[in-house]
Amino acid sequence: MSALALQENAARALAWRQVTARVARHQDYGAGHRWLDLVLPAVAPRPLAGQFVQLLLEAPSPVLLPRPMSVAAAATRGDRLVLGFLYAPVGSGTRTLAALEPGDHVEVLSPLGRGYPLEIKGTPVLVAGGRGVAPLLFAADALARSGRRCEFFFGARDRGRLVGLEEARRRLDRMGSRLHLATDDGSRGFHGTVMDLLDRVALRLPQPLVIHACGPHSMLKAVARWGTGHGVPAYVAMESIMACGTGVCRGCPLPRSSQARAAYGRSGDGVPPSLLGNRDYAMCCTEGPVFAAEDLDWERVE
Amino acid sequence: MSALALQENAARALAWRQVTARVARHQDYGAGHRWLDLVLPAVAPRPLAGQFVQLLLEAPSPVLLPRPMSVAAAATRGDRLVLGFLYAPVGSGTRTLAALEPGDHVEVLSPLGRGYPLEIKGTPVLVAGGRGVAPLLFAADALARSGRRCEFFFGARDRGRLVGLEEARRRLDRMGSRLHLATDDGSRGFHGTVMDLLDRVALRLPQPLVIHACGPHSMLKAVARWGTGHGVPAYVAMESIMACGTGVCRGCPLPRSSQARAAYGRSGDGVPPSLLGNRDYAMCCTEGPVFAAEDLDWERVE
Amino acid sequence: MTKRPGLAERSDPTGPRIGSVDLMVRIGPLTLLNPVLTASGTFGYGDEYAHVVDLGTLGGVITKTVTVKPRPGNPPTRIAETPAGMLNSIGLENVGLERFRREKLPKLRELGAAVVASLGGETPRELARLMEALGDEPGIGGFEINFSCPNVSKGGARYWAVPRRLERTLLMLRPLTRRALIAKLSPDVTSVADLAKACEQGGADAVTAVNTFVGMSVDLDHVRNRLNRSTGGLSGPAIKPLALARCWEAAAAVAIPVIGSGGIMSGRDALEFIGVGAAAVQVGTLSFVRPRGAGEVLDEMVAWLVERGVRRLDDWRGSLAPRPDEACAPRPSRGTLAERLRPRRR
Amino acid sequence: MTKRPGLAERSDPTGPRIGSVDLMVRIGPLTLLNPVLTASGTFGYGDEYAHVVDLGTLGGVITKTVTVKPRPGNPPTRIAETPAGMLNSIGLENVGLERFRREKLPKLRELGAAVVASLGGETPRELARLMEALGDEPGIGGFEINFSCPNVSKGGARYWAVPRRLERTLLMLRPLTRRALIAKLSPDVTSVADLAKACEQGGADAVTAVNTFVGMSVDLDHVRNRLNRSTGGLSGPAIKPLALARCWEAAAAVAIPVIGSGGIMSGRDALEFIGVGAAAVQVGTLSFVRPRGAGEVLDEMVAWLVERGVRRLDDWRGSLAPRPDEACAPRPSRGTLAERLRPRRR
Ligand SMILES: Cc1cc2nc3c(=O)[nH]c(=O)nc-3n(C[C@H](O)[C@H](O)[C@H](O)COP(=O)(O)OP(=O)(O)OC[C@H]3O[C@@H](n4cnc5c(N)ncnc54)[C@H](O)[C@@H]3O)c2cc1C
Ligand SMILES: Cc1cc2nc3c(=O)[nH]c(=O)nc-3n(C[C@H](O)[C@H](O)[C@H](O)COP(=O)(O)OP(=O)(O)OC[C@H]3O[C@@H](n4cnc5c(N)ncnc54)[C@H](O)[C@@H]3O)c2cc1C
Ligand SMILES: Cc1cc2nc3c(=O)[nH]c(=O)nc-3n(C[C@H](O)[C@H](O)[C@H](O)COP(=O)(O)O)c2cc1C
Ligand SMILES: Cc1cc2nc3c(=O)[nH]c(=O)nc-3n(C[C@H](O)[C@H](O)[C@H](O)COP(=O)(O)O)c2cc1C
Ligand code: FES
Ligand code: FES
Repeated sequence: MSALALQENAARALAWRQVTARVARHQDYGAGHRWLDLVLPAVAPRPLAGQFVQLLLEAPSPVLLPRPMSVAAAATRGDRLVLGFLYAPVGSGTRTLAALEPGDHVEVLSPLGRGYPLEIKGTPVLVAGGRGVAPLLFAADALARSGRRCEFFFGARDRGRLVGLEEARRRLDRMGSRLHLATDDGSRGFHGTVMDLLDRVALRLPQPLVIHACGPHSMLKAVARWGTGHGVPAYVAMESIMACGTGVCRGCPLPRSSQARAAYGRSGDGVPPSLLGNRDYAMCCTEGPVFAAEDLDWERVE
Repeated sequence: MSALALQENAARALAWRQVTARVARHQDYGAGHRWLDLVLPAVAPRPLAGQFVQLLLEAPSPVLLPRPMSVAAAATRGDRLVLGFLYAPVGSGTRTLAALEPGDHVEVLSPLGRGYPLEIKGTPVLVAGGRGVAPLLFAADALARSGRRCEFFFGARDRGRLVGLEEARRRLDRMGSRLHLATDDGSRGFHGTVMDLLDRVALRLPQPLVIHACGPHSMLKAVARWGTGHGVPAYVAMESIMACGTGVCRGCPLPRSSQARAAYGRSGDGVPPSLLGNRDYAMCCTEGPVFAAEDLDWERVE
Repeated sequence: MTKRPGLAERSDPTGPRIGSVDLMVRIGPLTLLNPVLTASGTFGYGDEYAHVVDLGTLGGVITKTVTVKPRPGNPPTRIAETPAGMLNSIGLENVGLERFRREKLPKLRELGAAVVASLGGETPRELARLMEALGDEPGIGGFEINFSCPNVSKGGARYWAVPRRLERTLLMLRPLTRRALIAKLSPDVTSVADLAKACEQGGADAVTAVNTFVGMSVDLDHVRNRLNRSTGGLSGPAIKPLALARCWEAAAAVAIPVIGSGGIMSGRDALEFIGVGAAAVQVGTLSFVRPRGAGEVLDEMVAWLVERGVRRLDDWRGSLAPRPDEACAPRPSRGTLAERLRPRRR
Repeated sequence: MTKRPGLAERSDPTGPRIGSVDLMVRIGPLTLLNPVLTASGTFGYGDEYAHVVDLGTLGGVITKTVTVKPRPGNPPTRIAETPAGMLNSIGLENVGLERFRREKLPKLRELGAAVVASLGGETPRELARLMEALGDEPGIGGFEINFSCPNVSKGGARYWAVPRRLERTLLMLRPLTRRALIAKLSPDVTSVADLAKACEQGGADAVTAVNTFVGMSVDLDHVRNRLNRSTGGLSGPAIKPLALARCWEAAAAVAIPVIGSGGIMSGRDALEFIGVGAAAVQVGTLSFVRPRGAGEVLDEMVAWLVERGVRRLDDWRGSLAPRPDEACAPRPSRGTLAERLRPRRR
């Protein structure tokens, strides 16, 4: 990791704030998903792709703990920040969220955790599964702003689950980035997993490659395996049940790989020691949610 | 109590049903109150004035227990019942209720408890405090249908708390019943409590009198005292924190007067024995909420 | 004693298709149609709900606790709502042995459901007196001894939280009835396992885990305690995780059946209790929220089992509970039904 | 040792006007600015929140429990949400004594808040070792001994639920420090009063009542336990009525201060604990929900007292708790502040 990145990580780790956000837009996004735009006072830094916020869904809500949510878009508007989120109302938290209407207020902690190290050199290969598409489109935007195109791989079980496909296509087209589609059942794009597809086309892409991925852990596991097998660095956005989201509860451990255990305490990685996990476990909320795939023990990741 | 009333009570006590109701109307009623109209399938009997329902405000609601609510109006529409309710959104239950919109559904147990014994002879003197006005207007309607007028006493702390005053005036006018107003601060009508006012005018009313009252317990206590002092029977609608509302939990006791303790087990009162309280305590939900004032120990009523 | 066919045939044609899930539960000499009972003190004596609930479809009805003398119960206020729960301080209001036998028992016999009579006493002697009077009465399928009422000043949960006292009392009661003898335990103890073992030693056919938890509620607006006594018993969803842990602990400690109770509000909740080792469950507070709740719990439970092709509830029972030698494993034990039902990848 | 003026002067001009409510709390030799502390394990080592919370306004910060050796904690999953509560099975993850002293202590000294170090051990010996190492360290105002962790296989809540063991251990620790010595108790015992008395006998300056309750959660969709171990500890609003009862019981049993903990989410909740006898309170789960929660609790508490013209928090303390001779009374005791504050008619 570059010295700059180290410093930035250190500064960012304790730069989050608790602010009151206003719902600006809340609408269907297709495939059972919803899109939420929140307007925040810009007292906290603008999030990087891969970072997340904690949504404090307060009483009288049936939900006690905040819900972590990846930032799917970020724009500055005057002294305000507009953050976008993509989610599916599947449980009590997201259903409570779905009831928010434009004009309603919600408290958020933002921005939390660490984003994708997009500064790393190489052809950015973005690998998205399902709703993982959103933070990666955000990453693609950031890359485009620094003049870099990406190879965008997007997969799902079937075409009905390619969340926001048209939006993705439009935006990637505009950036001059390429969209590679895969569905497990072949109903759209390549017939197979998104990793099967990457496997096919990887050699034709400008080398070296660097992977940034977001999706279900099972997919991220395949990404990690592929990266190791091909010597391609891979950065993956993990999830974990969280309580605090800020490093104090120690509730969100992910098992470190033996390599990361050996390196523990040496690299520092820019994260203030008190936010670091321990030799055995990294904390998803402060050291992640984006991890170098090689730093996790994928045998023990759920 | 008449033989007919006894039989009716017995039959009614176990005639309640659990039904799904639809919100037909839900609007402000002034003085911080809201009016709710629910449409029920008429598999359960039409409630009498003084009876109540249990509103099952279900998950995901922050409220566990059902909320008892007096029926403030009842009309038959084909094979449906339309029940009206008047309430103030003051706590978690009523605020959850306030969020219901026309078309929403809510489960109710209806009708519960025992209503006012309007069949009792004498000039009906209805004494209402605050939101107690609603069930008593419902009682006035019932009396009007059997060709009887009433003397309607309506009191509150100040004129801002005379909930739905104009509505009350209009309806009582139409029935040819008289409205007597009192406010503690004299901002409307008689300057004093509603019982002070009754005390003033009682002798001028056609004797004998029979009182039906609904309001805060402190007012009902004054009603009871006045009734005893003047030999006027008084029926009062009590409240109690409730769990079941149906007699099974034994959670809603009211202390019996020594007279009622002595009579316990003799009168029967038409309520099936399993729904009766015991010698010391009556159950508000099944023996009440309407009680003969002389049957309660007002020293121990909260 | 109630004997019923083991294969549930539900009369309600709109319910889930129960098909042929074997739901039968044996509690000593008592055979229950299915594992869903209504908890003591939350369903009256059964007849209060007979016009809205098809009692014949329930596994059984447990009566309000009966004591030798009638009890008026505690003064108001007896109920307080809390986050996801409720406190009660009823104080064992009941009609007493004589009226129970004279007025309630005849009606209980007509319910068409297995009936378990709940008995409470301030001393072992009082319980023995109740059992002498009722132990052979027809129409009672079993007795649940309430060793765990938090709301009485004598003979409450604390008095009975002594393993030896439980064992001796049960040894005294055992010869007085051939019906099922169930001991209902308090959760407010250092080791519910020790209490359960004592009950097993004393000859109980089952233990119920658990009664309500001692709690307190303050009304700050009126600057006073909410309940008539300092404390009450907490029930409802708030206690489910706690009750589940105690049920698992009890089930791991004894060979006799454990009946789970505490915060069961759905068929899924019931399946959780049975998954960690309960043989049957009780539905309490839910009946206040939905009088037909117990039946809905059963229907939802059966639908879940049918969907997964489970033909005997017994196969599911305990299959989620870690074995003692793997008490640290979140996974279902090897070879259990739960292991087979577990989705391959998350 | 932290000494502060007893009259709170809040820097935040938008908060309620604290005016001159005397909020000072004495825990043995330790004087707290006000009664609101952050609970162990829910506020890290203080510095994680220093950029969002004005730590100097808090009564104190209790660190994550420290053990002699570093502990990696339990494997995932460590957290499960439940109705109005959460289960945790962290397993005392901490950096261990050496790194605590080297890395954390210097930072703790800079927090500008009273610091209480939480210590955990599998044996009395281990606790003594910790106390020998830290007992005189400057910057630590007191020690809270975690006798109540539900999530470790050795030296957890169950091991310590023995009054004599507590007493002996505290007698051993007492000479090793002149700072405040606080014993944190488990609620999962038959009598928290007995444990509290043993702590008092052992020389503790205060007891904390209570830690989390043992609970369990099943993920039926994935057919497994949710947590890594069979059980975890339940915290949050769900346990408030239970914790309140135990806090009251402990406060009635001992003369030393009791620190209330369990489900405190607002100033009103804190006032309830103090009203039934707590000298101070801890805010745990709330910090996850609102990092500034502890400060908000304080502000709301003070606003309530100011509104009612209460000038000393001590007058409110215990004034809602029934005296032992009137344990059945829901009314505040005669002559207490609560009696005076009670609205005349309902
Ligand atoms: C860093 C991070 C970023 C996330 N970004 C998004 C996002 O962009 N969009 C989105 O829809 N969701 C996201 N999630 C997941 C989100 O926090 C919610 O958990 C999820 O949406 C379900 O919440 P719920 O309350 O509706 O469901 P619940 O009723 O709480 O649970 C439904 C199911 O989700 C599981 N679950 C609960 N919490 C989590 C969690 N934190 N992680 C994984 N599984 C969980 C439960 O075990 C259960 O099986 C993210 C989680 C993390 C940790
Ligand atoms: C027979 C009966 C008829 C009722 N009819 C009406 C009605 O027509 N309109 C109406 O607005 N309300 C009525 N109530 C009261 C109603 O059930 C609610 O308790 C009340 O509206 C407050 O509920 P909440 O959930 O909003 O408040 P909560 O948050 O539950 O509590 C707010 C305050 O109300 C008190 N409270 C809670 N439940 C009750 C109760 N059952 N009785 C008395 N106080 C209680 C609490 O102690 C607290 O002080 C009736 C109650 C009974 C027993
Ligand atoms: C209002 C009420 C009254 C109760 N009365 C009794 C009783 O008389 N005897 C008894 O053994 N348990 C009694 N209980 C405890 C219940 O039977 C049950 O064990 C407990 O409520 C936990 O289950 P739940 O969470 O499903 O309600 C009572 C519970 C409530 C809420
Ligand atoms: C995630 C988590 C970690 C905890 N870790 C500790 C700990 O290390 N030591 C300890 O004494 N208590 C620990 N506790 C208990 C809390 O300090 C507190 O006593 C308990 O959570 C009840 O309070 P609450 O309901 O306000 O959270 C922990 C609680 C939680 C939720
Ligand atoms: S969620 Fe609390 S440490 Fe990560
Ligand atoms: S509310 Fe249950 S008996 Fe009246």
